[in-house]
Amino acid sequence: MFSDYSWADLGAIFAMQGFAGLTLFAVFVLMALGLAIIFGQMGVINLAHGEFMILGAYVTYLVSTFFAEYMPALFSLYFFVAMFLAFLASGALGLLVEWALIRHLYKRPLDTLLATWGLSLILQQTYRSVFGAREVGVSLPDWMMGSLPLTDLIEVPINGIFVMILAIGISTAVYVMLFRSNWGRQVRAINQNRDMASAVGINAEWTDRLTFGIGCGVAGVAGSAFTMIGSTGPTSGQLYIVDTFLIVVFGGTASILGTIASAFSISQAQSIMEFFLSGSMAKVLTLLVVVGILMLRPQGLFSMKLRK
Amino acid sequence: MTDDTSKRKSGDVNRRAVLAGGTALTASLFLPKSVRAQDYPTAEINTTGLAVTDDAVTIGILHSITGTMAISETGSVQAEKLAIEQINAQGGILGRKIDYIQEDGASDWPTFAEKARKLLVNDKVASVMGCWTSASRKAVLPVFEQHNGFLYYPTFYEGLEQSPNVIYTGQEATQQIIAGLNWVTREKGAKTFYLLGSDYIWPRTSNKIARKHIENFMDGTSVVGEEYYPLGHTQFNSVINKIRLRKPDVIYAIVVGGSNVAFYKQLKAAGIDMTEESPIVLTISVTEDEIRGIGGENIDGAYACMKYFQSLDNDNNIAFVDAFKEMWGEDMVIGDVTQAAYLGPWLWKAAVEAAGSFDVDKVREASPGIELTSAPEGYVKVHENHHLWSKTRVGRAKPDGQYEVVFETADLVEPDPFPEGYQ
Amino acid sequence: MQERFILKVEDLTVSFDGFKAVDGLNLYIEPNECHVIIGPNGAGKTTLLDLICGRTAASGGSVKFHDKELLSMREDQIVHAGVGRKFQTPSVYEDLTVFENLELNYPKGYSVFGALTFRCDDTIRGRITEIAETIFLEDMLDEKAAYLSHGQKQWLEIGMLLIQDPELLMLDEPVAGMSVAERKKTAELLKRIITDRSVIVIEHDMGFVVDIATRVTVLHQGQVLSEGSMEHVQNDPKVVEVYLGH
Amino acid sequence: MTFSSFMTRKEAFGFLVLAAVIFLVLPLALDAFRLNLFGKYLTYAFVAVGLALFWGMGGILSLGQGVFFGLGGYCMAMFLKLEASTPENTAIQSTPGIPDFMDWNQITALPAWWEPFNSFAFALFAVVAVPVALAFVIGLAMFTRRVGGVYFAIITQAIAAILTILIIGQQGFTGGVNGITDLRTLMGWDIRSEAAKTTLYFVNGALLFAVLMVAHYIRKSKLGRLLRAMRDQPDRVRFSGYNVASFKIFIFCVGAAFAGIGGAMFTLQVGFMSPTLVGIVPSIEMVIFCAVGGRLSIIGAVYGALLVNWAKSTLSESYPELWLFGLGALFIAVVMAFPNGLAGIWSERIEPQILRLFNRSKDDKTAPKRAPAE
Repeated sequence: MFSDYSWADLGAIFAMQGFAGLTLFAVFVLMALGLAIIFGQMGVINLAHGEFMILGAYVTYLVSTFFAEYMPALFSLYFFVAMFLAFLASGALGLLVEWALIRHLYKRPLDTLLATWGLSLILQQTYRSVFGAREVGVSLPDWMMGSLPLTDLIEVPINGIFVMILAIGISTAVYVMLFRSNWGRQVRAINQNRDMASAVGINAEWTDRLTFGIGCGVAGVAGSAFTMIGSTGPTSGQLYIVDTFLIVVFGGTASILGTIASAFSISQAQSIMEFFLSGSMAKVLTLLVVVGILMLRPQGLFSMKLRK
Repeated sequence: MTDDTSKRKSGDVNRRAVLAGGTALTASLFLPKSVRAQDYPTAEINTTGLAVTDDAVTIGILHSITGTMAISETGSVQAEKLAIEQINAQGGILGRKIDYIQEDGASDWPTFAEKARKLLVNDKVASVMGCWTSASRKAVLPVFEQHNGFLYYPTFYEGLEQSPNVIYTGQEATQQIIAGLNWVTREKGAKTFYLLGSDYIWPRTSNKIARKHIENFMDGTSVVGEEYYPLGHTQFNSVINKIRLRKPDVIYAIVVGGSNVAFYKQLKAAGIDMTEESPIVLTISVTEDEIRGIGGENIDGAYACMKYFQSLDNDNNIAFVDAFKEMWGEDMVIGDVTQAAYLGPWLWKAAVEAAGSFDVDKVREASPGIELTSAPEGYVKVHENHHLWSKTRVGRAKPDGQYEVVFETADLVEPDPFPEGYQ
Repeated sequence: MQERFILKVEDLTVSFDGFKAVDGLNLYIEPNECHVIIGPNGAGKTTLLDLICGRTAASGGSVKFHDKELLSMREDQIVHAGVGRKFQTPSVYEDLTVFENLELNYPKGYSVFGALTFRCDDTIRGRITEIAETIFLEDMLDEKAAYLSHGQKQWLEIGMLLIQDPELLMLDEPVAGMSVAERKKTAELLKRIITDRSVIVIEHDMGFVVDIATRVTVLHQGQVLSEGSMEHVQNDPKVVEVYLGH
Repeated sequence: MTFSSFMTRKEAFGFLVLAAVIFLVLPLALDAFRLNLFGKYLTYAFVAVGLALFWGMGGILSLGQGVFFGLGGYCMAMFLKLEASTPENTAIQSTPGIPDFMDWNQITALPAWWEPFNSFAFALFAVVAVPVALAFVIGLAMFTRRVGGVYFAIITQAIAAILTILIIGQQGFTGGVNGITDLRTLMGWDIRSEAAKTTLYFVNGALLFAVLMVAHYIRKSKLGRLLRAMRDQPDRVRFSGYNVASFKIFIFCVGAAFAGIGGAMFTLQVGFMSPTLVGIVPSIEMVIFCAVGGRLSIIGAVYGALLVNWAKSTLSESYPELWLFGLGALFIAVVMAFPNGLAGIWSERIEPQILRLFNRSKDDKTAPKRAPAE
C-alpha cells in the first residue's frame, strides 16, 4: 500500500502517527487516572465516571462563556481557570456522592456499580434539564487549536501537546500524592488493612471521602481537557466508560504505573491498527486482544504479588 | 375562529390556500383560511376510528428526547410543535385544532416500536411526526404498515425505501449527494475523494452512491480511500494521517453525532485549515445544529450539501426563522432536518384538506402532488414515491456557525429512492 | 508392595517476590503417623500446607502422594486423591445447617451432573449421623452452622473432612481459640481419628503436641530445623536457640 | 424426588400466585396493547431469572447478559428474516430472495453461515446453543483462571461492547444498527396480528414457567447449595473436592441459555432484533431487573423485570423528560435501602404481617390476593 509514496512522505506520516498514538495515550491516561484512584485504591466501581468528566466539560463551557462575555481580553487564558474550577466542581460532587451513597457500600463493590449507574442516569438527565439535550459548543482559545509545523510535512497539533503535558502533570501529581504525601500513605494503609489503619488513628472515613473526591476531581480535569477533542453533551460521558474500565483493569488495579502502562499499550495498539484496518475493525480487534490477554492474565499487567 | 359561511369544495380551495402562502408575517405564513368544523361532520371525515372529535384532532410526536439521539432530535420536536401551533392559530385542520401526544423513543429502537404501537393502537392518532435515525424508522415501519398509520419522517436518509405509510420530508441520498459532487468537481476541479463515515447504514449507503457516481458518472474522478468509525468514536488522528498520505482533493465526510465534534476539532488541530480548501471538506451530515456542538471556528470553510440552510434568503424562510426563534429562544439555530420536520404538519394539513378526510387511505391518496410554495426552503412538492421534490444547495460554513449558500440547483431534483446504476 | 512413605515432599520451594517462604524443604510422612509441625511465626508452616493441597503454586520441588505428583493437580483432584485440609480459621458454610454441611462433603456427586442428581438416601444419612456423633454435634444437626460456637465450628470442619475419609489429613491449628474443656475434647477426637490415617498438624500448644505427636518437625525460615520425637526436638540446641535466642 | 422435597408449600404458593398474575390477572386487566407490552417484559424476565441463579446464588455478576439475549434473538430473527425474504416479497431488490439489508449492502448471495437458518429446527437449536457455546468459552477462560467479581463484570461488559461494534460493523450480514427488521411470519403464521401477539404472550408465560421450574430444580439440588457455598467460601468448596470452575461454567451457561430463549421470544413478540439489545446499557438494565426483584429470588426476578419495565413505560409516557430521574432513583433506592429487593420486602416486612394475621384468627381467610410485586 505504500509503494507510491516517497520516503519523506512515509517518514512524516509515521512520525505523525507516532504522535497520534501518544496523544491517544495521554487521553487514555487522563480518562483512567481518576478511576484508577477510586477503583484501585478503594475498590469502588464508579460507573458515573463519565458523567463526572462531562461535568468538568460543562464547567469549561460555562467558564468560556463567562470569559467571552465579561473578560474577552483574558479569553486566551480562561482554560486554566476552567480546569481548576472543573476539578473543584467534580471533586465537590464526588465528596457529596461519597457521603450520600458510596460510604454505605464499601463492603459491596458490585452494589456500588448498580448505585453509580443509577447516579449516572440522574446526572445525565440533570445535564439535559440544565443545559438542554443538544451538545454545547465550547469555544477554545485560538492558540490551542493550531498546530506546530516542525518540517514541511510534519505538523504537530498543539492540543495534543497540551493533553500530553496535562497527562504527565496529573500523573506525576497523583503519583507524588499517593507515594510521598501523608494522605497517600493513609490511603494505601487503608487499602491494605482497613481495621489496622483505623486502629493506628487514621481517619478512614475522611480519607475515603477525600480519595473519592480527588478521583472525581481528576475526572473533571480530564473532561475539561476533552472539550478540545470531543463533544460535550448530556450523554457524551457514556462513550468513555468501557474503555476507561478496561484500561484500569488491564493495568492491574492496585497500580498507577500499571494504568499508565496499560493506557500506553492499548493506545499504541489501537492507533497502529487504525492505520492499517478500518476504524470499526481496529476497535474490535483492540478490545478482543485486551480481553484475551485479561483472560490469560486476569490480574492485569501489573499487580502486587501477595501471599494469600 | 373567523366566520366563513360559504361552503366550498375542499380540494381546490385548500390547495389554493396552501399555494397562496408566502407573506412575511408569522401569523400569516400561510394564508389564513378558516374552515368550520361543522362543515365536516366527524363521522364523515373519520371513518376509521381515529382520534378526531368535533373540535380537535390528535397526532403523535415520536422522537428521542433522552439518550444519545436527543442531541439531534430536539430540533425536530421544536419545529413540529411550531408548525402545529401555527396551524392551530390559523384555525386548525378542517376546523379542528391539532392536539399532540409526545412520546420518547429514548434513542432505543424497540422503544420506538413500542411507542409507535401505543400511539397508533391506544391513542389512535391521525398521523405521527417522528423518527430521526434510519434504525428507528425501520423499527416503526412494520408497525405503521400493520396498523395503517401515517408517518412524516424528516431526516435526509439513505433511500432504498418507499412505504405507503410514510412521507419522507427530507432528501433521499441521491438527491442530496449527486448535485454536491457535480458541483465540487465542476467548480473546484476536484478529482480525488476520500470517503469517511460513521459506521451505519446511512453513511455507508451514501458513500456507496457517492462512489458509484465518482467512478461511473463523472470523468477522471476517483475514490482514494473509504473508512468507517464506530458511532461515538472520538479519536480521528489516525484517519487524519491516512488522509494526509492520500492527499485527496476532497474529504467527503459523513460523520454523525458526537463524533462530528471530535472529527472537526481534530482536523483543525492537525493543521488542516479548511478555508484553504486543500483539501476541500464536503459533508452531508453537518447542519447548523451540529455546528453548535462543533463550534463555528472549528469548521470554518467546510462545505455542506443539503436542501436547506438557515441563511436562505427568502421571505418564507425569514418568517420561519423569526417564528422559530420567538418560540424557542434567540440562540436557536435551525438545520436541514429541523426545517424538514417543520414541513411535516403542513404537508399533512394540505393532504387532509385535499382529501377532505382524516382517513389515512384518503390522505395517502391525496398526498402525491401536494405542493407547498411557502416552505422555508422554497417550493416543494410530494412525489408519487412519497418523497419531496426539492432543490439541493451547497453552503460554506462560516465562523458564526451559519452557512453561506454558494450553489443551488436550478431545478427541483427528483427524488429517486431506488436509483438505477447506484446499487 | 507398600511404600514406606505416603507423602514425600522434596526440595519444595516457593518465593513471593523474592522472599522464600519455603526453601528447599524435605518432609516425609509415614502411614498412620501424627506428624506435628511447629515453628515460630513466619516459619512457613501454613504455606507448606497450602503447597501440599494445591492452594499455592510452588516455584520448584516436588510433592508426591503415593506416586502422584500433587503439584500439578487441582485442589479438588488432590482431595479426591485422599488429602484433606482444615483451615486455621474455621471455614464452614454458615447459612447451611450442620447436616447440610456434612452432606455437601459426602464423597458422592462431585461432577456437575452428579450434583444435579444427588439424592440423600439412608446410607448417606446414616453416615452423617455417625460422623456427627464423632464430632459431638449429633444434637445440632438441624442448626445453622452460623449459630455454632467457635469450637463447634472447628469440630464441624473436622467432621466435614472425616466424612470423606481421607488418607492424609492436614489440620492447621485445630485447637486455636478453644476453651480448656473443648481442647480436651478435641485432643480426644484427634486421637480417635488419627488411628487409621496419617495426620499433619500445625500447632503451637506444646502440651497438646506432646499429647498427640508421633513425630515433630520444627520449621524455621522455610527450612527444616529439626525433626524427630518430641523429646529429641525439645533437646535440640538449634531449636532452643531459635525459640529463646532472639 | 417427591413433590414436597422439590417444593415446599410456601414455594408452591409463590409459583401459584405468579401463575395467577401472568395467566389470569394481567390478561384480564390489560387491553391487547398493554398485554403485548407485558409480553415483551416477560422476555426480559428470562434473563433476570438466569441472573438470580448465577449472580444471586453464585455471586458471579455478568454485565454482558445482553450478549446472550441478543444472540438468541438474532438466531430467531435470522430464521424469520429468511422466511420473510421470499423472492416475491423482495422483488424490488437487485437480488431478490435475500434479506433486504444484504441487498442494500451489495451482497448478492446468501452467506453460507446463514443457510442453516432456513431450518426452523436448526434455528431453535441455535437459539440455545449459540449463547451457551459463547458462555462456555467465556466461562472456561475466566473461571478456570479464577477471574471473578468485578473483573468478570468488566470483561463481560467489554464483550458486550465488542459484539455490538461487530454487529454494527458487519451490517451486510447482520443488518447493522438497524438490526433485522420487518419480520412477518413464523412457519406461515402471521406474528404481527393482535391474536398472534396474545398467543405469544401465553407461550412466553408457559416457557417462563418451564425455565422457572428448571431454575427451581437447580436451586433445590445439591448444586444450588454448592453455588451458595462457593459464593461465600470458594476455598472450602475446593477442598471439599469440587471443581469450582466447572460449576460456575455450568450455571453461567444455564443463564446464557435462559437469556437466549428470552431473546428469541423477544424477537417473536416485538417483530425485530436490534443491536441496541446487545450492548452495555441493556445488559446493565437486566441486572437491575434482577436486583429490584431481589437477587436471591427467581420469582422476585420475574416481578422485578415486570415492574421496572412497566414503570419505565408508564413513567416515560407521563413524564417523558423526567423518567430517567425516577429510574435512577429506583436503582439507588434498591441498592441502598432494599438490597434484597422486592423479595426481601416481601419476606421481611409483608410476610410476617400476614403470618401474624393468620395466627390471630385462624379462620380468617384473607389470603394475600396481591402479588409480592404490587
